[in-house]
Amino acid sequence: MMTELPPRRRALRWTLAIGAAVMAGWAISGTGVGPASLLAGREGAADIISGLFPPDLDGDLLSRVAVAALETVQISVAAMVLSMAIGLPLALLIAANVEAPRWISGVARGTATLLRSVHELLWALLFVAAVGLGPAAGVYAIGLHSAGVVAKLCSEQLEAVDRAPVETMKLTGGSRLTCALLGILPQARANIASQLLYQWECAIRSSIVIGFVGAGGIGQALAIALRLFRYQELATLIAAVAILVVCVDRMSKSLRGRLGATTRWMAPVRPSYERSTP
Amino acid sequence: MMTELPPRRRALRWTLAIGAAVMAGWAISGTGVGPASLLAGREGAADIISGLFPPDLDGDLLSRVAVAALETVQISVAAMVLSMAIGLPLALLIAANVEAPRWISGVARGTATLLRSVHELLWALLFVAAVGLGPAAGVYAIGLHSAGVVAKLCSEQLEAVDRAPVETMKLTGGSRLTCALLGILPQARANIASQLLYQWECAIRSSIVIGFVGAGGIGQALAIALRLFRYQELATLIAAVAILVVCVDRMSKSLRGRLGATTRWMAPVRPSYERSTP
Amino acid sequence: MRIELADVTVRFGDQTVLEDIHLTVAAGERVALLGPSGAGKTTLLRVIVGAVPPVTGWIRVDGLDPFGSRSEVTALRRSIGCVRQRDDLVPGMTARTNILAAAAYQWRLIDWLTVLRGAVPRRYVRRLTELARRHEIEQLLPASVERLSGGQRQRVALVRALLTEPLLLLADEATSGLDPVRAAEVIEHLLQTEATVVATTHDLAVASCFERVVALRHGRVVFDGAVPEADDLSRIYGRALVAERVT
Amino acid sequence: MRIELADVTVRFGDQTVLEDIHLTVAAGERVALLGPSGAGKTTLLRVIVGAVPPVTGWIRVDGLDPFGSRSEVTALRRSIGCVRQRDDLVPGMTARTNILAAAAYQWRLIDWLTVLRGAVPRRYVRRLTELARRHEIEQLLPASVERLSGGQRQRVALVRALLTEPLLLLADEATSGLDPVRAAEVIEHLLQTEATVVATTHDLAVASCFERVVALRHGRVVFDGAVPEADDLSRIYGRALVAERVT
Amino acid sequence: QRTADEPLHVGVIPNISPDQQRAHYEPFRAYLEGRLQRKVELFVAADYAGVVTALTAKKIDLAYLGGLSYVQAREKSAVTPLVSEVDQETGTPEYLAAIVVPKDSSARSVRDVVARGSRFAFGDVSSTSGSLYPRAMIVEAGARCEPGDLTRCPPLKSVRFTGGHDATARAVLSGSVDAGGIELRILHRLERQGTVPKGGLRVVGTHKVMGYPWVAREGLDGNIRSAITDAFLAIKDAKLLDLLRAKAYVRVSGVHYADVRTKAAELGLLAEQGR
Ligand SMILES: Nc1ncnc2c1ncn2[C@@H]1O[C@H](COP(=O)(O)OP(=O)(O)OP(=O)(O)O)[C@@H](O)[C@H]1O
Ligand SMILES: Nc1ncnc2c1ncn2[C@@H]1O[C@H](COP(=O)(O)OP(=O)(O)OP(=O)(O)O)[C@@H](O)[C@H]1O
Ligand SMILES: [Mg+2]
Ligand SMILES: [Mg+2]
Repeated sequence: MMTELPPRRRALRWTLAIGAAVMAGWAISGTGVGPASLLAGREGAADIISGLFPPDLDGDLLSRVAVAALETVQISVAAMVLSMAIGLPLALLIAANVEAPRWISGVARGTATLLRSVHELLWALLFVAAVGLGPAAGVYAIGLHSAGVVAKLCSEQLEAVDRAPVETMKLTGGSRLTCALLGILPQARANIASQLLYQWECAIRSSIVIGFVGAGGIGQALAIALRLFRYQELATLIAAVAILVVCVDRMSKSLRGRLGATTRWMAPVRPSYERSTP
Repeated sequence: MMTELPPRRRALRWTLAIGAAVMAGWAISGTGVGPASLLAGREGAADIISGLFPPDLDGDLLSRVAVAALETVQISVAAMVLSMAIGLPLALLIAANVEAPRWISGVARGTATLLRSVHELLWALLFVAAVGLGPAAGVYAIGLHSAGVVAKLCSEQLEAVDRAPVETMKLTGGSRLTCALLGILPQARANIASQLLYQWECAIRSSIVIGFVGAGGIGQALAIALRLFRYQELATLIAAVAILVVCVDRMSKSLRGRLGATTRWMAPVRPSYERSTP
Repeated sequence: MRIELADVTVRFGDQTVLEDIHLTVAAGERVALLGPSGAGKTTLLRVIVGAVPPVTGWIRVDGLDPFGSRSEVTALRRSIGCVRQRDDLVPGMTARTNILAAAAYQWRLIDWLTVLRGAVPRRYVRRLTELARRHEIEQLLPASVERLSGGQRQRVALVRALLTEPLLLLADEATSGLDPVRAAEVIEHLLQTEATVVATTHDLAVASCFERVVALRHGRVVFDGAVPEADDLSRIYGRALVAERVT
Repeated sequence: MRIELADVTVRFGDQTVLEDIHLTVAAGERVALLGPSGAGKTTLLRVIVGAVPPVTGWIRVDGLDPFGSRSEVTALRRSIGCVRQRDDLVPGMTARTNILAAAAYQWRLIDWLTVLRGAVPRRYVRRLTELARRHEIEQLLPASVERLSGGQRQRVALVRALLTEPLLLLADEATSGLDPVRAAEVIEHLLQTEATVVATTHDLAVASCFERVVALRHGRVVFDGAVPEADDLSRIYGRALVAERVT
Repeated sequence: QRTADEPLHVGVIPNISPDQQRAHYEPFRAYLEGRLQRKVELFVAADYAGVVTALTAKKIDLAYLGGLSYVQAREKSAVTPLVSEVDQETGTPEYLAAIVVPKDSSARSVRDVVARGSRFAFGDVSSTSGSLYPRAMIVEAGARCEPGDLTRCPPLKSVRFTGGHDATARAVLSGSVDAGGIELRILHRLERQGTVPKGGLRVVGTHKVMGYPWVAREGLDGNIRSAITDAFLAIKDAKLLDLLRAKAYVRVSGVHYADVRTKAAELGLLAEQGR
C-alpha cells in the first residue's frame, strides 16, 4: 500500500489499476447502468414495491409460512451437514499452510472449484433425476454446491492464521497433521465457525432457487408466489427469509464474540467503576 | 477447545453440542437424505450425466458462448463496482473494531442484512420493473445483493486483524478514522481482496439465475438449454462458467500470495542451494 | 504531565492484579517500574493510559480523567507516547509508514497523499531523519516490518513513540531485545526528553539510570524511592539470590 | 548433537545476512551467541533448524542434513527444542495445551482424548508438573495464553521447549522479558540439561554463564572463545562504551 | 419398480390459481387419495424442467404439465397424457396464446410487429403459450427464427425471455420491448388484479393452444392410469374444479398434441439429440 516500490513493481501496480478502471468503465457503459435509467424507471419500481404492501398477514398464511420456515431450516441444516462433511476436509487439504502433498491439494482444489462452479440449480436437476422431486434433492443440490464454497472460504481462513506458532511446531518435529490440528485450527476456528454460519445463511437463501425441485419450504412458497404474481404474499415470505437470516447473523455475531474472533475491544470510555475522590 | 472450563460453561458447551447433533439428526431424517435413495437413483443421474457428453463443441455455439461469456463478465464486473461502492463503506461501519457510533453501525448492519437476505431473483424482479429487461436490471440485482454480502464478509475480515497495533494507535491519540485506515485496513487488505474476488465469482454464478429473467449472458443461454433439455449445450455452458470461475480463483490465489495473505511458508525441504562438501 | 493514582484496584475475573495503588508522579519526573513477572507493571501502565478500567480508584493525568469524556480522553492520549511490551507494529506496512502513522491524527490531506506515495510529509522530515539516524534505522525505513529482526522492530517502535514529542512516555520494557550499547543509548534518549517517563524494566542497570524506582509485587507497591539496595531487591523479588547475580 | 556449518552464506534479496560462516559445536557444548541487533543471530539459528536455506554452504546436525529428505528432517527436528524470539504461543489455547502440543507428534489416541478433555496425558504428567513447578507456572496452566503477562508467556514457551527433553536446544533470547531472578533460574536450568545448547542473548551476565561465546557482527563471526573481555566487547559492538556500562 | 402400496407421486406446477385460494392443493390431493385408495404425495414445483426430469426418470408417476413440456418429456420417455381441463374462459380444452402491444402502438397485426423489427419478449422458454405459440405466430408472420439460437429472429430487432407472463406484460407496458407473447387468460387475470391497467395492452393476434395435460409416466400400471383418468373425469365438486381452474376434464391422448409437437420440432424447442 504505502511502500516505496522498485520501479518495475510500481509500473505493474499502475498497469493493474488502470486495467481495473478501464474494465469497470467498459462494464458499466456496456450494461447501460446509470442513474438516469433508474430515475426514469422509479415508477415501475414503486408499483412493485407498493404491490408488496401491506404484506399478507392472514393467520392461515402465517401458519403456513411458519411451517415452511421450519422446513427451510430442516433442508438447510441437512445441507450444511453434507457440505461440512465434504467441505471441511477439502479445506484442510487445500490450505497452503497445511502443506498437504501438492497433487492431493491440487485435486482437492479442483474438486472444490467444480462443486461450487456448478450452480445449485444444475445440481438440483441431477438429483431430481436421481432421487425425485422433494427435499432430498434440494439438500443434495445445496449441500454439494455449498461444500465447494466451504472448502474455498475455510481454506482461506486457515491460511490467514499467524504462522509463527505453526512454524515452531513444525521446527520441533510436529507432523503436518499435528500442526494442522493444534497450530492452525485453533487459531482459525472462530472465523471458520462464522464462515459456516454464513454458509448456513446462504443455504437458507438458496432454498428459494430450489423451489425448482418442489423441495418445500419457504423457497417453494416464494417460487410459487412469484409465479402466481402474489406480491403481498411474496412480501410476507421475503420477510420470513429476512428473519431467518437475521437470526443466523445474530448467532454468528455472538459466537464470534464468544470464540474471540472479534477483538474484545478496549475499555469503555466511561466504565462503571466507583469513583472515589481521594 | 481444550480448556478446563468452569462447570457452568462446560454444561453449556455440552448442551450446545447435543443440541446441534439432535438438530442435524432431525434435519437429515426429515428430508429423507440417505445413501439408499442415492444408490437407487444412480441410473437416473447417470443418464443425465451421460447426456452431457460429449459437450457440444460446434463452432457456431462456441462463438455464441464466447460472446455470452463476455457479456457475463461485463454484467458481473459492473455488479461488483456497485457492490463495492455500497458494501465496503458498510463493512467499515459494521466492523466492531472500527468503533463507529453504535447506532450508525446498527443501521449499517441492518442495511447489509436486508440487502443480502433478499434474493437476487427478487431484486431482479424489482429492477426489471424499474429499468426494463436487460443487463442493467441484472447488474442492479446482483450488485445490491452482493453489496450486502461484501459488507458482512469484509467486516468480519476487518474484525479478524491483530488488535495490538490498532490499540497502540488508539492509545496514543489516533482517531477512529486513522485507526481504521492505517491500523485495520492494511492488515486486512489481502483477505478483503480475496473476499471481493470470491464475490466476483459469486456474481458470475448469480448471473445464471438472473439469466432466467432475461438479463443476457451465459445465464440466459443456460436457462434456455436447461429448459429445452439440450444437455450437450448445457455441458458446454457449464464448462464455460467453470472456466470463468477457475480464472477468478487463480487470480485470487496469486493476489493473496502477492499481498501476503497466505503464509509464505517455510523453506522447501530440498532447496536448490549448491552443496559444497567442506 | 502529572500522574495521580489513588486507591486503584484492578481485577481480572476474581484475580486481583493491582491492589490499592496510590502513586503520584510529578510532571517531568522519570520513574522506573520494577517487579517480578506478573506483578502488574504492564497493567499499571494500561490503567494510566485508560486501556484497563479499575474496579475502584481515582486517576488523573495532567488533571484529565483517562476514563472521562471522549474529548478529554482524546486530548490526553495525544500527548502520550507508548512503547509496548508486545510487538505491535502493523504488519504489511513499511517501517516508515508505521512510524508516521503514530502522528496520523495530525495529518492534513497533503500528508496522506505524501505517505500514500511512500514518502515522508515535509513536517515530519526533520524529526524522522533525526530519530532514525540516532537509532540507526535509516536503512530499514523502506522495508516491510516483517523483515526486521527483533531489535530492529523494537527500535522502530521506539522511534514511533518519540515522533510526536509526547509529554508522557510509557515505555514497557523498551530495551528488551536490544544489545547493551543500544539499550544504553535508548535510555539516554528517553531521559533527555522533557517528557514525564514511566518505564518498566527488568534490567537493574537500566533502572539505576532513573531518579526514582517504584517496585510492584503481587499488585502492591513494595518499594518507592531511589535506586534500590540489595536488601530492597530481595524484598522486591523475594529472594536473596538477586544480590549475588547482579554484580 | 554435533553441529557443523561450513561456508554458510545466507542472502535475503541482495542483502547478505550471513557470510561464510564456519562453525562447529560439539555434542553437549553450550554456546552463547552474542552480537548487535541485526547481526544475524536469529538467522543462524534458523539455518541450523532448517527454516532458512543458505545460498551456499554445508550443514550437518548430528550428521543429518536439515535440508535433506523428509525423514531425515523429521528425525532431526524431533530432537530439537526451540524458544523463539518472537512470541509464538498458539492463541486461543490454554498454556497447558500449548506446552503439550510440542510433544504432539508422540501422542497416541488416548493422549489426544485426554488433552481434548483438558487434562494432561499420563506420560507427561510427571515432567510437566516438575517443569511447571520449577518455573512457577502451575497456576497459569489452565489459563488461555492471551491472559498471560510477557514474562509468563516467555516461561510457558520455555517449558514447552523443554518438555520433549530435546538433545539440541536453540534458545533465542529466552530470558528477555524475565526478571533477573527468573532469568538466572532459566539459564541454570538450560545449563543443567544434557542437551547441546545454542542460546542468543544480549545480557552479558547471561553470556558469562556459558563456556563458549560466539559473536556475530554484520553476518560474520567476529569472536569465538571464552567469555569476552572489554576490548573484545568493543570489537563485537563497535563501541568502547560497552565496557563502561556493564559494571 | 413401484409396488401397489407405494404412494403415488404427483408433480404439479402452479399454473394459474383462483384469486381467492392460494396454491394450496391439499383438497385435490385428498380427493385423489380417496378415489385411488392409495397414498398420494404431492410435489409443487416452480419450474417445468424439474418436473419433466423427474417424470422421465420415473421418479414421479403423474404430472401436470404444459403442452410443450409434455412433448419434451415424450421425446425422452414414453409418457402418456391422460386428461386435460376444459378452460373456464373458452369452454373448450383449448385456451388462447396472444401477442400484445402497448395500447398506443401503431402495430395492428402480428405482421406489423414483425415487419417493423420490433423488440419482442417471450415468457418462460418452456412455456407453451408464452414461448412456443407466440414464436409460431411470428414465424407465420414472416420472421425467420433460428432453431439453434433462440434469441435471433430477424427482422425482429431483439428477442428476450422474461421468465414469466407477468414480466412480459410489464415489459411491454413499460416500453422496454415493443411486443410480447402471453397467455390470454393470464393477461385477463392481471387486468382484474389491477397489475395491468384495463386496455393498457392491445391484443394483435391469438392462437389456440391445447390445454395442460395430466401426464402419466412410462410404465405406470394400466389399472392405475384408468383409475386416475376416472378420478379426474368424475370431479364434480365446484370448489375443487375452481382450485384446478377447470370447468371439467376431458380425456386426451398424444394426437391432441401433435400440433404442439410439430411446431416445437420446427422451431427448435425440442432437444435435438432426443435421448
Ligand atoms: N486480560 C487479562 N485477563 C486476565 N488476566 C490478565 C490479563 N492481563 C493480565 N492478566 C494477569 O494479570 C497479572 C499481571 O499482568 P501484567 O501483564 O501486568 O504483569 P507484568 O508485571 O507486566 O509482568 P511481566 O513482567 O511478565 O510483563 C498476570 O498474572 C496476568 O496473568
Ligand atoms: N525474512 C527476511 N527478509 C528480509 N530480511 C530479513 C529477513 N529476516 C531477517 N532479515 C534481515 O536480516 C538481518 C539479520 O536478522 P536477524 O533476525 O538474524 O538479526 P538478529 O541478530 O537476530 O538481531 P536481533 O538481535 O535484533 O534479533 C536483519 O538486518 C534483518 O533485517
Ligand atoms: Mg508486562
Ligand atoms: Mg534475533
